[in-house]
Amino acid sequence: MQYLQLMGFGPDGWGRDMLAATGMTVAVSIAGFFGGIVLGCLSAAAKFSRFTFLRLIAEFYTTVFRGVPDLLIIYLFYFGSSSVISTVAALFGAQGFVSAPALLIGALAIGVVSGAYQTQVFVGAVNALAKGEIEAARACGMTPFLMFRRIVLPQAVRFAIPGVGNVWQLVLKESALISVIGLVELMRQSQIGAGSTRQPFSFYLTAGALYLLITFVSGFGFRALERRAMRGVRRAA
Amino acid sequence: QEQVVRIATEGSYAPWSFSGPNGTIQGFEIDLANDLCARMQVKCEIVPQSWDGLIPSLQAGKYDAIMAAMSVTPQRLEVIAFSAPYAAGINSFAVVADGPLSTLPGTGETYSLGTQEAQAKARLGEIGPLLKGKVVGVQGSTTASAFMETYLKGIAEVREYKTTEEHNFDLMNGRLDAVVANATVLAAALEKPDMQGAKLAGPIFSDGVFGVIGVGLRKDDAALKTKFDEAIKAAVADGTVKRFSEKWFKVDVSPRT
Amino acid sequence: MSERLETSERLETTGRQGAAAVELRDIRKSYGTLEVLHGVSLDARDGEVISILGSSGSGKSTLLRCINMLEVPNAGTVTVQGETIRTVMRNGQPEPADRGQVNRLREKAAMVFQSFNLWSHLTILENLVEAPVHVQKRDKRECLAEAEALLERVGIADKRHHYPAHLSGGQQQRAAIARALAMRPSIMLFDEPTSALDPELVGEVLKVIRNIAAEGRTMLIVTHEMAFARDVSSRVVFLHKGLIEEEGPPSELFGNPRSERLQQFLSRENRREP
Amino acid sequence: MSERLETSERLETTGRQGAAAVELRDIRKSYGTLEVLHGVSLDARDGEVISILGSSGSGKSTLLRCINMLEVPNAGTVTVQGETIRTVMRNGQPEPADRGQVNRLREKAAMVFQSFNLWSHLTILENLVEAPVHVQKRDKRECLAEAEALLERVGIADKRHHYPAHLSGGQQQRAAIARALAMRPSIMLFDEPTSALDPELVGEVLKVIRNIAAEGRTMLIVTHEMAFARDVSSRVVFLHKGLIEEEGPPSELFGNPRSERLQQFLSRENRREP
Amino acid sequence: MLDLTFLGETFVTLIGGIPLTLQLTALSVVSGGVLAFVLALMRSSRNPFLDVPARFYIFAFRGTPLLVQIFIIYYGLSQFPALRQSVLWPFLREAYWCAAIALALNTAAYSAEVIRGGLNAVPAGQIEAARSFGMTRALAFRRIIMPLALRQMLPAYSNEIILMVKATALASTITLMEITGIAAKLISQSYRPVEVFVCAGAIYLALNFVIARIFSKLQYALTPEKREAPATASGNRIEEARHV
Ligand SMILES: Nc1ncnc2c1ncn2[C@@H]1O[C@H](COP(=O)(O)OP(=O)(O)OP(=O)(O)O)[C@@H](O)[C@H]1O
Ligand SMILES: Nc1ncnc2c1ncn2[C@@H]1O[C@H](COP(=O)(O)OP(=O)(O)OP(=O)(O)O)[C@@H](O)[C@H]1O
Ligand SMILES: [Mg+2]
Ligand SMILES: [Mg+2]
Repeated sequence: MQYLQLMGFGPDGWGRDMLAATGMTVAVSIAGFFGGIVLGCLSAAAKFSRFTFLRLIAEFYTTVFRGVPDLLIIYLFYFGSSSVISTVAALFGAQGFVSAPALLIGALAIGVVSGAYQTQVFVGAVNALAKGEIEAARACGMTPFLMFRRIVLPQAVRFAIPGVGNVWQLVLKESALISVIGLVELMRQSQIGAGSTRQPFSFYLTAGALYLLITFVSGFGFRALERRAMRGVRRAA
Repeated sequence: QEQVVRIATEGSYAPWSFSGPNGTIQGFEIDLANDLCARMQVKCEIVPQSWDGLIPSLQAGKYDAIMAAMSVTPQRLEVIAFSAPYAAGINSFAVVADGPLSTLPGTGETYSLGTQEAQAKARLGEIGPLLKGKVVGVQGSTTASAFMETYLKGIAEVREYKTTEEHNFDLMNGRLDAVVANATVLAAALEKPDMQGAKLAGPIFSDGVFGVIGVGLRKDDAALKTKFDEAIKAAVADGTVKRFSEKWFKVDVSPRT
Repeated sequence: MSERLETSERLETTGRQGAAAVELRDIRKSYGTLEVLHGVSLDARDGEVISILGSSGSGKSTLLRCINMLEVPNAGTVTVQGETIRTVMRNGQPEPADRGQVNRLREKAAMVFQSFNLWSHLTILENLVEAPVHVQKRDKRECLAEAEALLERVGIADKRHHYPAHLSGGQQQRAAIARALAMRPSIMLFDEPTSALDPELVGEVLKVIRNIAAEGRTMLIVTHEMAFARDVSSRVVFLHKGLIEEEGPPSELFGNPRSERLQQFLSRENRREP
Repeated sequence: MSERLETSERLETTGRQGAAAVELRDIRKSYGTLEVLHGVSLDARDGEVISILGSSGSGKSTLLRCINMLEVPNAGTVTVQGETIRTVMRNGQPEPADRGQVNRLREKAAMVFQSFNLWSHLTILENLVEAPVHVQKRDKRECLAEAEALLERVGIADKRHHYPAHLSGGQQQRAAIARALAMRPSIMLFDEPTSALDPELVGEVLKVIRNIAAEGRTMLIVTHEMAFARDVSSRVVFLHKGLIEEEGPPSELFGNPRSERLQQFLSRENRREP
Repeated sequence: MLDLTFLGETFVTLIGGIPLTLQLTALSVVSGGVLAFVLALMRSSRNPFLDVPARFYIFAFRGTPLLVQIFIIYYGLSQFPALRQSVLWPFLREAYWCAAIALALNTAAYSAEVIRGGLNAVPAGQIEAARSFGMTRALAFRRIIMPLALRQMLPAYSNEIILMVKATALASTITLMEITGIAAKLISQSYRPVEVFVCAGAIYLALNFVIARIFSKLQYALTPEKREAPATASGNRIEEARHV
């Protein structure tokens, strides 16, 4: 009963706060995830490029952004970008702290990090494509971009979905790090609740349940996508 | 036009500053901050911010001041400035009532590690042997860990936790024999049902390594520092700090001058 | 017998056409240190049907793949409809200098692969309209109608909404042929287009190919079916160990093979026929 | 002509052998709602070579795959060397009741796939010794020696350390045949084993198959090469739309086809020969 | 401006945390890998009694933050007096084992999905060929399916291991002094977060760089069929997929 009151929507219940924080988590995650997909595609394409330069760039990107602790990257993005923006703004007479919206920076940072992971997932998937079908695409004069869009991507998705699902989960959890730039997402809200009421279990378990709920809902999307992607695939007896 | 001062606080450190549902925020520091702002005749904006982002955000200019039970330490003084203190750090041991450390000597006494260091050391000399081979929990990056480092180094095994709740859990489930933390925070925690069977033990220490708590400010923001200094001195002098302190902590933590 | 007549009729007409649709000059191709083609030169005029014979591993598929630059020759030039594909060496590997040029070429020269290579994530009908719609930017409705007609023509209209994995070998091969035709190419490269087909269907495909040839399209066909080569082609090329051993009109090559190797190659064939 | 004689000689010997190597009774197979085989019954005695003809999509591959349970029939029984494979229905899908039994069967009946299906992560030689060493637990050195000999026999010994992706179509097909032979199977299932081969090699493979038959092994061969069927088989089965339309010795079937469908099927073939 | 002596000292202190970081990573990757393998098999099974529990496990462990999992295993389990009296307590009492268990359980869920992706990518024809030669399921799995799946999943699996290296940082929340734990302590002592962070970041980067290199070498070694024919090997690489 006590728990229900604590997490309820009454005047002294934390329900609304937790839901709002969940919304923030979802918003940042979705933005970061899709940003990461775009970056991941680009850098996977670069890894297969015939230009050594592009391959090196992509290699550098995946190594550094997977290698460095994420918190560091978020610091870098937020405080780095804000000092740049503030300096520039000061030139135009603005005073004090100027920054891109925290949400934007957070999503960007998470997008850049998750893009590095997406790259690896895509590279693996593209490696698994049937070489002949790629050749068929080239043989009818498809440009690399067209071939990527029409043939490579739909087929790679098949093999990539489980890995992409992992990255989505990663992004969801990563979103917790953006609390250092002042956004209140699910983990930070739980921490506030836990510290303020001294009932950490209630808050962290609720947070866990809400994360599970997000996973549950997004799971439908992933399953539907996988079913669609696997169309035309014959399974061995 | 009224000046706006953005004050960052931790927001989850009861009873210093903590949140209620719907983003309300209260506690000792909130009351104090509002009082100080009134004295300074500025408009205040109090924003909760997670601990890790406090100092970087201050330096980046996102906030103008930090009031988050942040002790003045030489290390912090290298990167930010502090106003005159508005509270003293008072720390104590907590132990399980039926455990081997339940009878730590000096319970009920108070020592200033600044002015009474000799007496304090004598007491600690008695406490030391009892702690031999025991495990003591502290919150990492706090003055409590500095205290263990300075006065009881190498005697007990010290484990560092992220939050005080966490070391309290481990105290209750037997992984720890004692914890050292801010006495006000411990006292509040001991009132909860799940801390039944634990109690404060040994003397309460203040000053010295526990230092004092002040408002964190950017180094180049001398004007604001002057304002805060004056306001705080006035608030201490007229007993406002004492009043708030007794309201929230049941003890007086106002800094001794 | 009427078919044979048709063929020779067409032969004469093509004889009058002069422009070279495909011109290969001294093509060499190596995989690593293994040289597979040792300098092959071949001209195909507009509307010609050239059969490429040769034993397994002699480099037939490689030659065909060199024409549309799926394999970039290490030396020699490929000229398609008067346009020579430029290549450069990069890191010791030959590469086309201008990808746009190669893509233009490939739009004109459709290929039917030995292993079909249908796109597994698309239904048969989608396979057929994919390139016309997205590469040639033709109207989708029109392409669909044309694709249906083509599927009808190769006899797998009932499978149009199936995925390639659910088709039999012969059905896949016919789909691959239809996919190439859907591009309305002016040059067609066939790599053993009838290997998975029963004799009856071979006859059908032969008819289709003959019709296309009559429209003036150029064809290069790798095949192991002598009868097919004899009936359909205006010229036959015999490839042996990466070199053209002999070439000429089918009547000459089959009737009076000069090289010993070709004689041997054909003798088996002849002996098996009753 | 000597080969034709050999064939009929062998025909007589096989005539004396009685035990049924493979017995199919009323096999039905559906994919979803599409019934592909409508009840096929077929007996193959020890040492018999049976050619299966039929147009594309008539169910030849499906029939072959039913024999070694790659497709589990929806109805009917498969009996191999006297042992009937038991099947059960599970969730509306037929499944073998005893996997061990199926594996035993498969060890005896090796298959050459229409699309080869060589293992892409193994070299050709490794492809050949994989099953003998790991399934049959034979000595690895001995298997390697035998594999080398087999590769020699099909003429791709120089490619033994290559991966399948680096082989030409015909080379892959020969590797697939060698891989099946390396199992020393008593029953062989060939799905168009010569589709990618030139006539010369078809002759070679024919020779190999004939030798195996002489050793008393049973063979079922799906083929589109009438000459091949005529020369090599003791019995020919003509499949049409999932039913056996006609069967008998090759001389009878080719010489005097009774059903209209078969006549039509063969007429094309005959007409194309000069 | 840069305090090189400080950086150097920090670096040396932080290096002390590497063994614990690596131990935790190795322990969790190995045991989690085994568990993942079992889960992936269960997930690919048609038997709902195997599939559904595996699905649920993956759902639960991917779906909740690792921090929460560590928290529950370390603080949560010890709330039960029964457990504190049990034979497991000497184990679960130790933060080290709690961290290792939580990390292993967590990576198992993620790795299972990676493995499943690899299994999906194995061409049906090659599996059928294995079946048709009488290979038992286990044998076909060991000799054909897994080797083929492995080649596909390596890049995505490298993600998982790198993530594990970084995830060990959470062990510092339960008092373990691995790289991040030490870094936090150094920050509290020196209050120079930027320098300490940069040093810690450099160490993580170096560790992960080595892991990434190992994986790309492994990938290269495992896919000779993607390169040119062996008998004709020369200095040049032709990577087919590169032209995509
Ligand atoms: N997995 C599948 N799902 C649905 N339909 C299938 C599947 N496999 C085969 N079919 C259909 O079953 C029929 C028989 O196929 P099968 O492969 O047995 O033909 P076939 O006689 O071997 O033909 P071909 O000579 O072209 O190889 C075809 O119409 C085909 O489309
Ligand atoms: N990617 C490759 N790497 C190395 N060698 C190759 C590669 N592709 C083909 N070869 C070799 O080149 C030679 C010619 O191959 P090609 O595919 O052109 O033969 P083909 O004439 O088409 O034979 P088939 O009739 O069997 O299809 C063969 O010996 C083959 O092993
Ligand atoms: Mg070929
Ligand atoms: Mg077939």
